[in-house]
Amino acid sequence: MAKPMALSGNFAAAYATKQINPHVVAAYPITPQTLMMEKFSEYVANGEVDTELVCVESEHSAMSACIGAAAAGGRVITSTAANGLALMFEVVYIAASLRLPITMCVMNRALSGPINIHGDHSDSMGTRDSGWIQIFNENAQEVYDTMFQAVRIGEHKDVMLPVMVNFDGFITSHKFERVDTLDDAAVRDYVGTYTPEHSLLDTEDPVTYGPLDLFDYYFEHKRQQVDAMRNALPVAREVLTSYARETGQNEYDIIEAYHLDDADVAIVALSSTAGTAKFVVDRMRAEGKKVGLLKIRLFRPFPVEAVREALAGVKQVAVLDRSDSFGAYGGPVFAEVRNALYDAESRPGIVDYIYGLGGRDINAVDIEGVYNRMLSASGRMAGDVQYLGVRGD
Amino acid sequence: MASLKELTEREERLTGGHRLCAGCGASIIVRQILQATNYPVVVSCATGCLEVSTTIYPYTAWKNPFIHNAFENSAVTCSGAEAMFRAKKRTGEIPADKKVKFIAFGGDGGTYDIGIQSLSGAMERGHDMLYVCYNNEAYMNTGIQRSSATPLGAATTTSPAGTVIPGKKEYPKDLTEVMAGHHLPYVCQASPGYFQDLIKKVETAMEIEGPKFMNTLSPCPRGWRHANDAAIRISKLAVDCCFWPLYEVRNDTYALTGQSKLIADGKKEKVPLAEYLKPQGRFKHLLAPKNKELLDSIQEEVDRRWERLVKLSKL
Amino acid sequence: MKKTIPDIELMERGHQACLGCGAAHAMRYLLKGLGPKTIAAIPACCWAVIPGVYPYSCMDVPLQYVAFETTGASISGIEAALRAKGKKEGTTVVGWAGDGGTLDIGIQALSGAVERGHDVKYVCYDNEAYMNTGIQRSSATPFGAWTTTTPVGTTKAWKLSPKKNIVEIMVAHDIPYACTASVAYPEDLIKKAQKMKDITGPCFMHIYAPCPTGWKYPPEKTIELARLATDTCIFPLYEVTNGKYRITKRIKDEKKKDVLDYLRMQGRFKSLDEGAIQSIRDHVDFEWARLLRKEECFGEEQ
Amino acid sequence: MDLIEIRWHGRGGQGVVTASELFAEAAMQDGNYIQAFPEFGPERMGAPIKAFTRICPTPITIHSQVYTPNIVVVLDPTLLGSVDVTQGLGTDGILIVNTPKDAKEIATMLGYAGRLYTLDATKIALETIGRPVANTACAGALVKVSGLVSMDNMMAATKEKFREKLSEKAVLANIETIRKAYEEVSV
Amino acid sequence: MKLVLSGNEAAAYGAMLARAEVISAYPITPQTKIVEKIADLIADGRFKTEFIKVESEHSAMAACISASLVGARTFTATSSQGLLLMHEMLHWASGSRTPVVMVNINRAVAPPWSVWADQTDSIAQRDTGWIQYYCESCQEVVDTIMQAYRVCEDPRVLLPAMLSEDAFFLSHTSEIVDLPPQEELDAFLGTYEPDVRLDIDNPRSFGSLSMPHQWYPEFRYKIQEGMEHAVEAIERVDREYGSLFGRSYGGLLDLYRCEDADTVIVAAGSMCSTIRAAIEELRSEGVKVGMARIRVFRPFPTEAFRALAKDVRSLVVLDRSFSMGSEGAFFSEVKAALYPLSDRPDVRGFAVGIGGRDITIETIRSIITDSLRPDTGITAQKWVGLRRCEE
Amino acid sequence: MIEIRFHGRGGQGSVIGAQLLAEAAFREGKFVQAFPYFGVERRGAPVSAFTRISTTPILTRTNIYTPDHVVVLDPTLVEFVNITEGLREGGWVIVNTRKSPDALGIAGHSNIATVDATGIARSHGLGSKAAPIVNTSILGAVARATSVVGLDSLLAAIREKVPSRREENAAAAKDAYEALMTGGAL
Amino acid sequence: MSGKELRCYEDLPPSPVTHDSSLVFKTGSWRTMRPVISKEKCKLCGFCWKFCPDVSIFEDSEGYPAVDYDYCKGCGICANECPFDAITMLEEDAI
Amino acid sequence: MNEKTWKEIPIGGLILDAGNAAEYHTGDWRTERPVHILDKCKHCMFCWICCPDSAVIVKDKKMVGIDYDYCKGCGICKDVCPFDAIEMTIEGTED
Repeated sequence: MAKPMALSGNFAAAYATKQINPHVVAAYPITPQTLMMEKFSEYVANGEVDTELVCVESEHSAMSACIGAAAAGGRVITSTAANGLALMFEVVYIAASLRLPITMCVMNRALSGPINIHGDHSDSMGTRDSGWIQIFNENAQEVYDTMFQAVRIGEHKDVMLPVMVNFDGFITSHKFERVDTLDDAAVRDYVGTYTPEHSLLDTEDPVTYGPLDLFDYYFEHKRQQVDAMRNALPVAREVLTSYARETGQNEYDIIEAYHLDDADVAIVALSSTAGTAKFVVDRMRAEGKKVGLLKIRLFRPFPVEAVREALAGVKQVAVLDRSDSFGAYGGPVFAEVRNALYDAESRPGIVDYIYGLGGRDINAVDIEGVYNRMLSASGRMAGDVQYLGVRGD
Repeated sequence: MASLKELTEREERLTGGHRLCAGCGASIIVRQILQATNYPVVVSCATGCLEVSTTIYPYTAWKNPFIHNAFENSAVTCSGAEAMFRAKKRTGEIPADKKVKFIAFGGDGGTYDIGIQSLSGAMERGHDMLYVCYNNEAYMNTGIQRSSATPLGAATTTSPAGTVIPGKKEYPKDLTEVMAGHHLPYVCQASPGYFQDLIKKVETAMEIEGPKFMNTLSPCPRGWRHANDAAIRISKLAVDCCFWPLYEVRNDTYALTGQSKLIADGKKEKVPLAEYLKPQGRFKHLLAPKNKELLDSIQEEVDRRWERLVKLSKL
Repeated sequence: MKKTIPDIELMERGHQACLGCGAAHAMRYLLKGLGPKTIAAIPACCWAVIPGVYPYSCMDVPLQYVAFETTGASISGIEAALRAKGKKEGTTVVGWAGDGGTLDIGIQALSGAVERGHDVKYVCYDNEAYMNTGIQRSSATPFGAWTTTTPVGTTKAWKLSPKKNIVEIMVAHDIPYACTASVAYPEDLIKKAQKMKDITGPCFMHIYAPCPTGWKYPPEKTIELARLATDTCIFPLYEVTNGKYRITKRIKDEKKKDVLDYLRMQGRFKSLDEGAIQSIRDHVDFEWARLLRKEECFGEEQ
Repeated sequence: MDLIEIRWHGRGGQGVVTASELFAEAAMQDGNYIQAFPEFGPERMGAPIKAFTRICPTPITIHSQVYTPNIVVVLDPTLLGSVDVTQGLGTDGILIVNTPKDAKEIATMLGYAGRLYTLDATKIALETIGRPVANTACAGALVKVSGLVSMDNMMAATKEKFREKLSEKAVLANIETIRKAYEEVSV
Repeated sequence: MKLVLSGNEAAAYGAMLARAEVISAYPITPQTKIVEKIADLIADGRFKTEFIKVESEHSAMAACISASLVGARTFTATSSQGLLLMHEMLHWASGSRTPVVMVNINRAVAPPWSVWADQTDSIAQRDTGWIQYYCESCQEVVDTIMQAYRVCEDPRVLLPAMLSEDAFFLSHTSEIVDLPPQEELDAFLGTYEPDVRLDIDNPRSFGSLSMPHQWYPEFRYKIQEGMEHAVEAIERVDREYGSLFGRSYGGLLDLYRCEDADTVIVAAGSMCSTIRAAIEELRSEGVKVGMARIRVFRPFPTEAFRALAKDVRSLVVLDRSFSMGSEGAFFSEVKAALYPLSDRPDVRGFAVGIGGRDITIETIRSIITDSLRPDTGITAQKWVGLRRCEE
Repeated sequence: MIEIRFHGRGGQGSVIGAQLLAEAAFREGKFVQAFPYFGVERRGAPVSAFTRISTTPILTRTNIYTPDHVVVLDPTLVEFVNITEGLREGGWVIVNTRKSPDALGIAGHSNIATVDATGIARSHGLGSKAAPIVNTSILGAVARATSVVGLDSLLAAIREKVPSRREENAAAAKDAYEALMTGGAL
Repeated sequence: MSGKELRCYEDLPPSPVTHDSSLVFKTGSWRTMRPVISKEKCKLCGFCWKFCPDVSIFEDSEGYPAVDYDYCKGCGICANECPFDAITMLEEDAI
Repeated sequence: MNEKTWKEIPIGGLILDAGNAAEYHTGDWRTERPVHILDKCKHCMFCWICCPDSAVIVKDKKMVGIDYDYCKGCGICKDVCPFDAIEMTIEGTED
């Protein structure tokens, strides 16, 4: 069934979008997202999809058009990066609150200024409160598979939330890799059809979207949203873990524990960096060092229980954060991981390494250095938040 | 054109029970437009008086599908729904012969200022929709702040008529002209006071495929400081003094309509601008003797724009 | 050597523009016209990259890189601050943006800035698509053009909607001065820039700036192609001063070239069929006739 | 075979990235895992750029840039003066350069002691394709020199990759280029 | 001089007293009174400033950044959707190192549309590199604007700051505000004279492209460094202001009756006043409770929390915001900060007052009662005051 | 601490009324708060506003649920709005109406006072005939009935803070102070 | 515009402000075709100077146009626009 | 208001009952009351097309009265009536 293709992250996303055949795609170009939209435009121009492609005049309008289209009751996909995501920030919240299961690829890129076009996570992390489900992907294969999973998770009746499919700008978006693909029919079966309960196009039974909410109901609407997010966790787990069974593709889960069972020290990382870390773990394990890796795929909702279990036996943890929350105490992943373990029975030492901002390369040597520092520390490591690979430290 | 009596037989699509001010021009405009349309409609609306007062959870005054997204994106939200309509026709989920009209509403703030980009983009992309600006010439929802539609000399809370500065210092943006610069199939300007003309324009627009833009003057008793019952009176005066001419542009060809055409043809008297300003508190200071020069220069600008328009209609 | 344009160079060598980049010409000429007492703001576009990466710049005038959609607002801020500081006198504030940053994502900030009447100059260099991100269609892309988001394909889905007429939109804003200019006519461009410098209030210039990479023609043809655009009346050169129209490069009927000459030079139009070409021809003729009539109607008093 | 890393040098517009992808795709036909990616920069047409290929029989998880390539391919001879093409390349590595000059001369010029191969790829391309695009010729030479992929798979990958973009004639011309380069590269 | 001012009017007076040279703002409920009051002050000739009435919030911030780069002291104000619309520009302001000061009226984020107090709008900006103050009273708004300019314009800090006031509970509540004499404030604040600026005599480019191997990470790190300096600067400036004008606010973390407290409530914004009243009641009943008011959320008062945590049994964290899929930001960050302590207090989290739902003394009492129940192990955040079916 | 609730219609000046009362108390050295119940209702819709006055600093910032006094700016509201909701025992209800307190039919334990603020406002030319602005007039009645502020400080606050027609407003307040009608209690 | 060398983050100003000229970028390295000017044919019309997008034509000591090969990218506009065919484009590698 | 809990209301803030604002009566905003004088009425429908509150009742193309549940008393109907068929009176009995 699976056919290997050489696809970049962008092309994998475009190809998956083609196979999903959504009703509407509305997007605006931004580096490093453009290739996905260009590829998809070709599918449209060649009549390979039924999609209405809306080339809007800004990212703000891209998400706004997606909201209009999704409210009109169909499947909608878009993509953006960095300042584009920042520009649509306001409407990103609206999409989640209107409970519209839009799927959006974010080719993670640093935010200005100074202007920079390379990969870091500050764009998506900035929207972590917005009510979107966020999945971070290691490579093009994951991007491809996650597109289908995202549709299933977002459209689940207990969830009804938009999903952000994150992957690293350039590192994943522009890198060609082998991707095992499904055939079109298999995708069609897997994602099924989307028939929402209400639609703006239903002129027989008219609905009002987005009214003014006074303080007598706003709180309740937010509480519903929280509940949907809570539901999203088991739903996502179910969708991810059953994916291999249903499609014959790889196994997935909301987190990935790599050699953690007997690890003394572990790194927590997202996206492509987790791949490089696996490479290092393999090498160090061959030298008999008890090192492990926790890759977090689902960042929103944050898998508190899973993270706590995965790190239960570890003595020292280093979190790798590819974004900073200026003036905060460490990066967002760090805060979440510490928070998850605050009340845990056994609490490992946890330190934070902010790295790779603006796409500064992180290589095997850097990661091995982090492991070695953890291994050589006697007891808890000193210094909570450090900067990895910045010149001058 | 359908007669008023015929229109009364259609179902009211905006119910009473909305919470706009007594005597508000916006709801008159919305009613006139919806009554003039015999198709099912889907409405999107920008944040503003109209949206806030007609859809207060859990109540809605709209009997047609309605979406409010944000302040700056009524046009593009509507275009998204329209794209979905086309997509679903293509996949067969919606019958190919089904007719639905898409109408986007926005106030002047949400159209002239913060929403102009979304509007410009949606019109340029050629979506089959009608955009209607109900222009009450300031941010009335937040409490009468100046917008780029506010006329020169008008007092607002951010362009107060003070001892040194007599109200807003800039002429209003001519958005109808800006939209005409987009080469759309149909652009027009209307006034609820001349409702026959307005209804006719809506009927025309509904039969044209592609992007349409309509600019309507929407009196606001609170912001303009006029009597509650004066909306219609004043919106007629605006046309009579040529401050708000009635005209349409079809495929780049200009034509004056209704009352304005009669004035251009010399069949009706053009009244002085002061007649229009008098009933409105926001212009009170302009009529003081010390501001005579300013008033004259505004009259000149109104005349200049009017004459230009007359020329364009003969181009 | 004969020099028909000013000697001063405010754009340094070593910039990162593509070979034969029309936008590089445009900047060079504009700065010659505006002179050294100029502060520029540039949003995301090719020109955010062309000056060079940190800490280097090819610009000999102060420059602020601004967000994609904010050029109009940013120059408003610069101008207001200069006034607050008593330094506005004699200084020109210019916003410099591509077509995407002007006609699409930046049109709102531009519209707001000119409506408020700031003393700012706004220059759009138009290469008719998003070239910085790699040739995606913008609302300045003309009917019939291939771009990566209107990739023709088997369904002939070249760009179907017409080009937004930004100059007319600016004229509708009733600004003191709006004009078109082309890199093929640097003397005309520079004269217009000098005129803008001397006018108080918002001015707009629309520069035709061919892009060899995006339009698919050899880099040495940039000037030739730009000249042809004017000679075919596809991009007429004119200015509107306080509502008065004046054509600055008059094309006599007998000298007017066929649009086909222009289209054939560029790979982006190679798929067009006869019907599409004719409709472009008709549109160009219609617009040109309209412009002539506007000049007649709203021109300088004879 | 372990992880192989290849670096490609060329100029914007010369098809450097395409070459890196093409070679990777050919290697994938053998069941390998691959990566192909450009050096991500804003450089414009004509500016010197780099691209990379990784090939491995097992899944590749590393996502950093390439620092110590096994193989370097130089598509444009005019780069030799301005770019350090042998950076990170060990003496056990392979260097392929498109130039009419012979290998010794280049070796002396670069001071490189490892295996070095030259071919006049531009000339081959002019003969077969009619335009001076050296990317497929260089990829053809790499097939021979590296032994990493079979010629059959290279042909198949070329057909697949260019099928949509080029006319059938142009695809065949590229295949011919690869074959010729394969034969002409002096090993 | 004492006046009765609403929180909005206080912000307008603050901008005037700080002699902001360029103001660029767009109206949004419930901030409008700020821009209106500023327009009044200008029309009356009392406030000499360039006021740009932009066409969107996004443009408001863009204009402030540019004006600041020219060397002007800049001010703006917004709320909720407006703050969200300018999100991109918030990053831009800190990246450009422009000391813009902004008043944000904390209002709930749509949809559903709501105009009442909720801190989600500013909490969502916590990664943008802005110093964040949360004000409790109209007086504090004026005083904090003065302090914020001093802190932001400190060459070692050079970052923008936002001051948040809760919608209506502060923005529309009129109370007595003491305005210090202008001359004394001028002496305290000085003028803003940045070393480098957009200047035709010294042409430079601001904010050009920076590649990964070049300088981008270093610039980002410098923002963080600026934040670290801000911790000291905020404390110092607050103390200095106190010694000059008799009012100071505890720097980053404002402690109230914490000396012998077993339980300390952690909160921010206008609810803190009500909490003070509740503490008075509870203390009179013998319950040893205190409050740590997060006056500054960015930079986060990590050290102050660790010092506080040594002596208390439990912290009760109240969030008027929520990070969907996680929990309140205050709750998370307090726990993260205290994580390395060997003897950590019990930390309980409560979401309160979302969308302006009123927080009364009874609300606070019920939370304290709830948190005094015996430890039930891991504690998830609870939502207070929510209408629910029988659960 | 004294808490006062104002009921009126959008456009009648209830919010400014609450502020003026606070201003007046401020002039007497009290601590004050004034704030509206902020809805989105337009002109003509029922609205409310609040004032807190205290001799010690005011800590709480909640809405007011149990007012000490209630002020009603529009007589027709008595029908539609539960104006005595939460009113503390012994508190005053001051209504703008021509009717006598006993004719209003407000049940319960409160003290009722009435004044024809509309008539007084009209007589001083405040607002338009259709929409007279009655806030300053009724404040005179509030001062008289509740004694939360003295007439002099009220007049001072009005003279300083009312946007226009300051003397007329002050005179209206004074007239209302004189013309107050009270029920059995006072 | 003279900056010290940047080594670490401490060397940076807080705001990303350029302090050096783009002249460090010798874009002549991009060139594959080289313009060569023939003084015999040149009539000093100045078109090549006027139309050079890279500001790489200068006046030599005799008043003739000359190419600054440090920066000329070899686009060929000068040759295309020269009315007198005084500029020819030669292959860089063949020189 | 019948206050529902978060489990009972539709998600996303949707209102499913189109036009249910009719349940909300704005008639209590009215201080002036329009009165329809049938004798003078010529059923021109001007009042109907100009009413901002959809409060003019029309049956079989005849104007039959005002819907006081919604009428806010703005007076536009009186203003536009060419036949003086509507009069405004002060609301309430005391006047």
